[in-house]
Amino acid sequence: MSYWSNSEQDIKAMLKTIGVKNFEELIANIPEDLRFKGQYQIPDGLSEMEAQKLLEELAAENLPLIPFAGAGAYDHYIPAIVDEIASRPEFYTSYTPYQPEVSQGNLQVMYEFQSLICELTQMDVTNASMYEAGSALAEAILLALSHTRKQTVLLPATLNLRYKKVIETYLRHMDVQIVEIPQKHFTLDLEFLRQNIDDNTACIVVQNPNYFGFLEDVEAINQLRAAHKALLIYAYDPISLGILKTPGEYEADIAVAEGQALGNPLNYGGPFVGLFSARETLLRKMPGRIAGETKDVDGKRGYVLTLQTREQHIRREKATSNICTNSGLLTVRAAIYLSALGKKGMQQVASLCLNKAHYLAEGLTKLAGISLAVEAPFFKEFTIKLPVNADTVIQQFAQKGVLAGVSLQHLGLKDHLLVAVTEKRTRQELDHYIEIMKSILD
Amino acid sequence: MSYWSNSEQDIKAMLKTIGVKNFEELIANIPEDLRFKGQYQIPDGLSEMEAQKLLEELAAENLPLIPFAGAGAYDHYIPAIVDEIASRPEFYTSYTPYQPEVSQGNLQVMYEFQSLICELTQMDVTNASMYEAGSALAEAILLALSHTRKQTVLLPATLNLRYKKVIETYLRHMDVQIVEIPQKHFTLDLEFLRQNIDDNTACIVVQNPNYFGFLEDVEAINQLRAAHKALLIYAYDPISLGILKTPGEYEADIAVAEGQALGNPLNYGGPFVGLFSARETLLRKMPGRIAGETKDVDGKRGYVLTLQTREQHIRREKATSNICTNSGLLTVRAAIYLSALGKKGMQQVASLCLNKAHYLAEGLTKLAGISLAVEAPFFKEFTIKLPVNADTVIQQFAQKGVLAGVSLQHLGLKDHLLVAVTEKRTRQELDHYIEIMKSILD
Amino acid sequence: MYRKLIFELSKEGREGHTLPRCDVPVKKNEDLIPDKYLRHKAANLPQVAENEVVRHFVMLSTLNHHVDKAFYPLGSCTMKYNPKINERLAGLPGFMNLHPEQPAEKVQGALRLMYELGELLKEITGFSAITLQPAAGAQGELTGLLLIKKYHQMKGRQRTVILVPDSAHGTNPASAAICGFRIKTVRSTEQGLVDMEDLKAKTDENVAGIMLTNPSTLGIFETQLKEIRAVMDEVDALMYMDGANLNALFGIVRPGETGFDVMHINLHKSFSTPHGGGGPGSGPVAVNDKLKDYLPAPIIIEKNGRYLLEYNLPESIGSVHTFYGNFAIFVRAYAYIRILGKSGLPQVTRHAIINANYLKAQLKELFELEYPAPTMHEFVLSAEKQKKRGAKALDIAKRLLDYGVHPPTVYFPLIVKEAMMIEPTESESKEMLDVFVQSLKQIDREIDENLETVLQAPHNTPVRRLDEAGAVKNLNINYFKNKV
Amino acid sequence: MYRKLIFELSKEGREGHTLPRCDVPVKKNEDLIPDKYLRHKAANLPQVAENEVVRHFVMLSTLNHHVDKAFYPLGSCTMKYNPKINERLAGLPGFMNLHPEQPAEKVQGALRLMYELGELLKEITGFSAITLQPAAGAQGELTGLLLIKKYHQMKGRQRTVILVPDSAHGTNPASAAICGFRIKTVRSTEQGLVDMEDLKAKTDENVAGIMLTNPSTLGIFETQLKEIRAVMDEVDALMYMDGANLNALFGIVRPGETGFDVMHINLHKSFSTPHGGGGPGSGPVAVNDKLKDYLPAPIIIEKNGRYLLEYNLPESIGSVHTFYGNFAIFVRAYAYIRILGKSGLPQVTRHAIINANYLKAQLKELFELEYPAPTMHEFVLSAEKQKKRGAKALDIAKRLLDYGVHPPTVYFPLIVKEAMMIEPTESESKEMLDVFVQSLKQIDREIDENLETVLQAPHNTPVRRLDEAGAVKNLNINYFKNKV
Repeated sequence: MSYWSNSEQDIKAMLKTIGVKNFEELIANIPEDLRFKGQYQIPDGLSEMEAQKLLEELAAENLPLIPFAGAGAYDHYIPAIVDEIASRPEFYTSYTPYQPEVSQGNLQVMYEFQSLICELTQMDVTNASMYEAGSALAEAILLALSHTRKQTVLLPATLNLRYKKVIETYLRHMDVQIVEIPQKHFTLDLEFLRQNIDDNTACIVVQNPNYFGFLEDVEAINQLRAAHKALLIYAYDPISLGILKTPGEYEADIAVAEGQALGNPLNYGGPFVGLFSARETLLRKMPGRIAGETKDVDGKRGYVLTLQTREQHIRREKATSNICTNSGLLTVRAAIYLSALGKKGMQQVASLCLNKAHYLAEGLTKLAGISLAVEAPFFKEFTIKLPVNADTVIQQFAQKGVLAGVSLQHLGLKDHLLVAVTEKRTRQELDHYIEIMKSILD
Repeated sequence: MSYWSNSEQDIKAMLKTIGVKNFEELIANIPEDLRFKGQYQIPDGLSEMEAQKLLEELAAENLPLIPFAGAGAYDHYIPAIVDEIASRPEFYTSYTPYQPEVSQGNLQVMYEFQSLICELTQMDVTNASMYEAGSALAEAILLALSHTRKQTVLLPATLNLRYKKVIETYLRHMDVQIVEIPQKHFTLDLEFLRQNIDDNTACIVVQNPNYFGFLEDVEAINQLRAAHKALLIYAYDPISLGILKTPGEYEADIAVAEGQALGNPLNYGGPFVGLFSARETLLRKMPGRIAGETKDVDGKRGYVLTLQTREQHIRREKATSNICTNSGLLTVRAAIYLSALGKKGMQQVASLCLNKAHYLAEGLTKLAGISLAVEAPFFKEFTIKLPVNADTVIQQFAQKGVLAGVSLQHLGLKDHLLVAVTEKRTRQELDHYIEIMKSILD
Repeated sequence: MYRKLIFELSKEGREGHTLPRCDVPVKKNEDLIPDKYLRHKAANLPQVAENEVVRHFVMLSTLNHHVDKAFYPLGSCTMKYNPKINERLAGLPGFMNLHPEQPAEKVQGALRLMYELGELLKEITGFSAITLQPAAGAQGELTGLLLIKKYHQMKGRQRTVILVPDSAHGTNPASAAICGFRIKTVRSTEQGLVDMEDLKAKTDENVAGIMLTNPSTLGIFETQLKEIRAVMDEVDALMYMDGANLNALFGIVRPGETGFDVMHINLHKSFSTPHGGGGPGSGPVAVNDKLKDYLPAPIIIEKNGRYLLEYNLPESIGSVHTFYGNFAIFVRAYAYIRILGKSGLPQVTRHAIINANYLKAQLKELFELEYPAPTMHEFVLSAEKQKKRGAKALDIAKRLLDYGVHPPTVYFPLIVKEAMMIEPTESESKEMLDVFVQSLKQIDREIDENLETVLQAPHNTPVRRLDEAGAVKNLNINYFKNKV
Repeated sequence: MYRKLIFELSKEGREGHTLPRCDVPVKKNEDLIPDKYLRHKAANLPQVAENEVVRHFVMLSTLNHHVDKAFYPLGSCTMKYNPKINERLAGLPGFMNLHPEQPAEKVQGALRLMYELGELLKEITGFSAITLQPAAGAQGELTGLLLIKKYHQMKGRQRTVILVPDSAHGTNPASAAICGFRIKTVRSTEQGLVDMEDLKAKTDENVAGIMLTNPSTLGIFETQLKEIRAVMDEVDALMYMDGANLNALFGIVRPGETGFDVMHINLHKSFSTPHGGGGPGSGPVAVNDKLKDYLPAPIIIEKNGRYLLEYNLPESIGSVHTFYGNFAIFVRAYAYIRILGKSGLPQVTRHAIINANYLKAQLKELFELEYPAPTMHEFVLSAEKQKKRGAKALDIAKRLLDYGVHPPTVYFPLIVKEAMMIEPTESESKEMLDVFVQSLKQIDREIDENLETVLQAPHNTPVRRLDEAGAVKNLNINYFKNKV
């Protein structure tokens, strides 16, 4: 298969126009000793049909299990209109709106996306997206450090460990002290926080619901951090905001989330989309693109990229961030998702997750030897303590086509399992889950 | 799920504008004894998510076998661009171009489709499609009867039996004599034809390659029918015209084909698309829509539905046919398919089918007890004689996920199997087919 | 603007798609097939790179009006919203990749879907048997008429006449003619109903049946069904219902209970399957017990939870489709019915009727309303007043294009002069209907204030008024023939 | 024309999507979660019917320029054709529905694809190890710089400076700054190459490495790589290649063999994955043996034909992505490489370079060509001559919009005044390039004949020149905040 347009006849004519005899003349300036002289050791090209067969075979080597795993990636239902619209080449083959006059579609969607996320979170401002939650949190911390000019970052042990690793990578080279706040009863240890927060604390990151699925006492945390003028970076689940108190209500300075749940497939972990919102006072230091409303010369409403003086193509090394290409297409999907579900739908989907998660938790904890890790409120995800090794349980579930959850072995909690339930899980699947667990324990 | 837009609040406002108290008032004129008083005995509505689950379960009750069956429906590869473009709502949610000024997309595609089929077949004119091959052949015969004002129709036993049944249904009520020309050595019995064709013969239908996959001696048939001024209705396989002599070259008066092979999925038999071409002299009596080129008031090139005086919305009972809605979207797909494959691709795909079919035939006929039904030339489909019952063979293949072919039991040929091979069948699949057959015979 | 034909993009040596290498030993065509059977000159199909093929057809697509763009109130066409989930479901490999000759035991899901769709349609229409075979409404008509013919033949008589009201769809008389019937036209009353006197006068022993569209193309419900039935019964003639407007009857009337013997259903109208720029549609035919034995073969039957294609129907009229009908359309219609369900379907009708009446209430003063009878899902206005002031229905239609909405069906039905047949469907919002009303009011003002603007319309479309007469006169329907 | 915000379509009580009924016993939210954790005022999200949501976003889509519409020669962005088959393949359920926490034995196909993609990219770039994690080119840069930092740290030294030529992408200095480096800018020569004297002058023991884009943003191949390497070797500094222009090197040069230690690759540029209106992209980073032990965790390893995610990398810099990178983009890039194969990739480069030179040959007289060195896949013109006659590069760009093509990147690179950076890519046909040339020639004539037309451009776009300063001044970036 070839994706160039011109035939060898065309090429001949073009070389003539250029005034060279052959292609080689055009690259004659490249020194011999820099040239690649061999042939790629890669297979011959394929026709589209052969490629399809090959990739279908690869896809068939994967077995999508019914996911009761979450931990940052959630199997929510994607309305058909999301795929239908986002698969239009008008969206997926366009690029950054450098020429706003022929990019009003993308720009208006960006503006609508920003507004939708602001309304969902009750935050002042939202950018046009980051890569995913992990690096978005890292960028949030960079912003907090830059804004506060302080050096300590508090990271709770109840934060998704994968996010934490990305944060550490981003901060490793900096003159910053990361203090880990341990968990106590699977929520952040408030007492430890009280003792360790001080005026040198730039920010604290709170994930709520936390990595274990449980709700943090954000108000208590808030009081502590307010006393020391530390910023609150609040990591949320966008689906949860259908019913849970918002980062805006918690007076977060920066709110970050993984937006995959809003109409985007699991895709084995990527592309995902980082949602990044902030208080208005942080706007000028916020990373990422922002669309704003304006007028054209005829007075017509239109949208442009705005506040670009924060960005690297103008500010170069003085830019607030190096982010450039982001997750544009996923924000289109999120905007459609939020528009379709709307006010009522977002409440409903959250309520469905809540009820189903509690139904499963109740069913499981009736089994001998299983208990909730802690008797704390949770939304759609929760941690259970098993009488057996969680990894073994996961393997046994996998044989039945079910992804039981995420093992907490990496935290030294071998017998703990993190379970997520979305609105897609039917009662039959929930009962089946309980049955499998029962049979394993028996 | 609901697909109406207005809320009950809107409805209230609208009823007020209309000037009625409630909906019931609007239908008060319908007599009580005509009213449906109960509730439908059908299930409650579903959310989109539930419907998807339901239909996925139904789809999972089907097992698509690797098809070596043809008999009018062929598993050719569909280039990705066909799906990509035809799934645009601009094509699939539009309708008959009654307002050409806002339908130039559909009209130009119709014109291009007609031209592509004309060029492929070497026929003069082509309409904008029929439902599928069976009813298209029936309409071709109606046209021949009307044009010649003669009463006899010759239908060979080598014509697809399903087409024949549709033709018989369309002609049943008419004062027409259908004469079946038997097959001899799995091609049309020329001697019988010679004895039965006469000046009262309106037309003869020749399918080539014929139902059994073998090539007819069209030139010989042609000489006979020319002597009696009978029209030649030629049923072809559009893929075969990459290498086979065309209906135009055979001087067919009407050429009809099943166009499914040109970029359309199998879809369990429908929607398919009838290709209908004719000599220019038959144009005014040709059924179906036709797009033609013209100019707008500014002299700009444009396309319109033309020769509409043939059609039922103008001619009512004097129309040449009652066909109205046809297979528009499938002609869009066919036009894209033919444009993408182009001159070279159509030759290649035909050549691939030819070679692969012969590879399989050769492999099979090496097995003890299997022979070609007749030693005649064939293209991508052929009939073999088995030492066992064909239905049994099909069942055993089905257990291995393979559709072995079509049994000819309905023609009284219990041990004959009709096998089709497209370019999609890999050598591995062909060898696997031979292996399965071998294991059955052993 | 770029506006080429695909043929004009063609250049020797360009490639739009690569076929796989041949993985079996390659022989020359002429070594496998005698030369006399071979084509010697390749079809001069386009040679265009994939990128350019895509751009060409994407560009063409943008020249179309479509439901996902704006209002499309073509009367009698039911241009309602086509749910996207149905496209996703029809594309499931378990449906899309099924060969029609697969053994029944490997297609149980497909057969079950067809069987259940039939049961649902029977329940909705009130008939006792159904065929899903017909590929479109017109083929449904043909099928229905063949059934009527068969009915009389089984009774040993030759009936030659079909009665058709003057408000009927054009396909009705055309279908009847193709079945070899003579057509007698029955007049409509001033109320848009069947003129019972005329009906009685034209009904005799030659009459095989009557074809009624209900609601009629005027959007008016035929209230005299019992009376018509009585007239037909006198000569044992049958009643055929053109179901193109079934959209208007969900939950209100079941045609099978109102005297009809047979009807066709347009899945692409009432059941929201997309219109595809002119097809594919699907036209199942439902019948009562009088006709059920004559239905086309095969039918789908259920035995102990297994589904089968039954071909052994000795009194069947035959087949009207090569296979089983437009299966992929069945999937969409089935999903639609299951999603709306028992109480959703009546809501469809309620919204469709209210939308039509809402438009009518605001437009009946502006235009003439020749038939003021209660409106169901659509209604017909006349632009006679406007014509007198200088702008015909056609001009108004063309001017509407400039306002970004598709015009109504014009000049149909034939019994209304300067007819504009408006069907908003249930999908449209009040705001969209208001835009339409405002546009028509604006155009009406333009007739007085700026007539030329109306007469020269459209102004903002990809092409402007096209010379249809010229298209016939200088016929060019094949690029290659024209170029020779 | 209709041009509303989704919020302006909202009306109380309308529904765009129905959620399933709850099939487990329903409790009130407050019975499951204490009230203090609950939201009391629902988000005021839009209430719009599905039909209207679809129309809204479909309409918005039509306002975009895109690759499937016409020429899109944005320099440095590589707006090449995005093969449709790749979209089909990335949508296979076996890829799309995989949870990232699935056990390795149930995702062997995904891991194999990632592993093989890595091997292919290593072969193409000539490096010995790779990470697929970075989500975009800029994150690739960050990753590469962290690797360089780690290299020096492992040698026990603190290097603080990164050298960046003045022709570099804006992300280069920004990425270096985020890693805590100071940036020193190296001048370009008149030939558009690195000024070796300046380089030597700025290279000292503080230098951690140099970031080079090759070919540079001028589309010029840096021929002095061996010489630069020698300078870097003197202080054991490393060489980073910004691979945004790898498109220009297939089959000609393998960066890993030319002195570079590390590079990033833009899958959405060189390997044709779609740009999605600004992402997602993907920026794998390839390295040589000096850096391989520091790559982010996890990496994919193969053991006896099974594939695993290896987290146990003691010297790794950590992770830069929550999971494993943009997997769905890998699927597309993998398909692209496999389809083009060994000899297709060099053809990509050949066509890209010829297309660029073909344009340059026809435009170099019309505009100024400040750097006349041989052009690879893109080149930079200056509209200085035109500016003197009254029309800036910006005006020319805006006027091009009226001709239906997207303008080049303007005002970049910064070292060319009135820069117009043109990258046609290999996908474009000779005819499309000719249209572009003719359009520019026409605009050039317009500058003399009808300057205002150019200065007031665009005229035919959905909106005309937008007030960007006003957007900053009257900041409105959130519909709800603005409305309050």
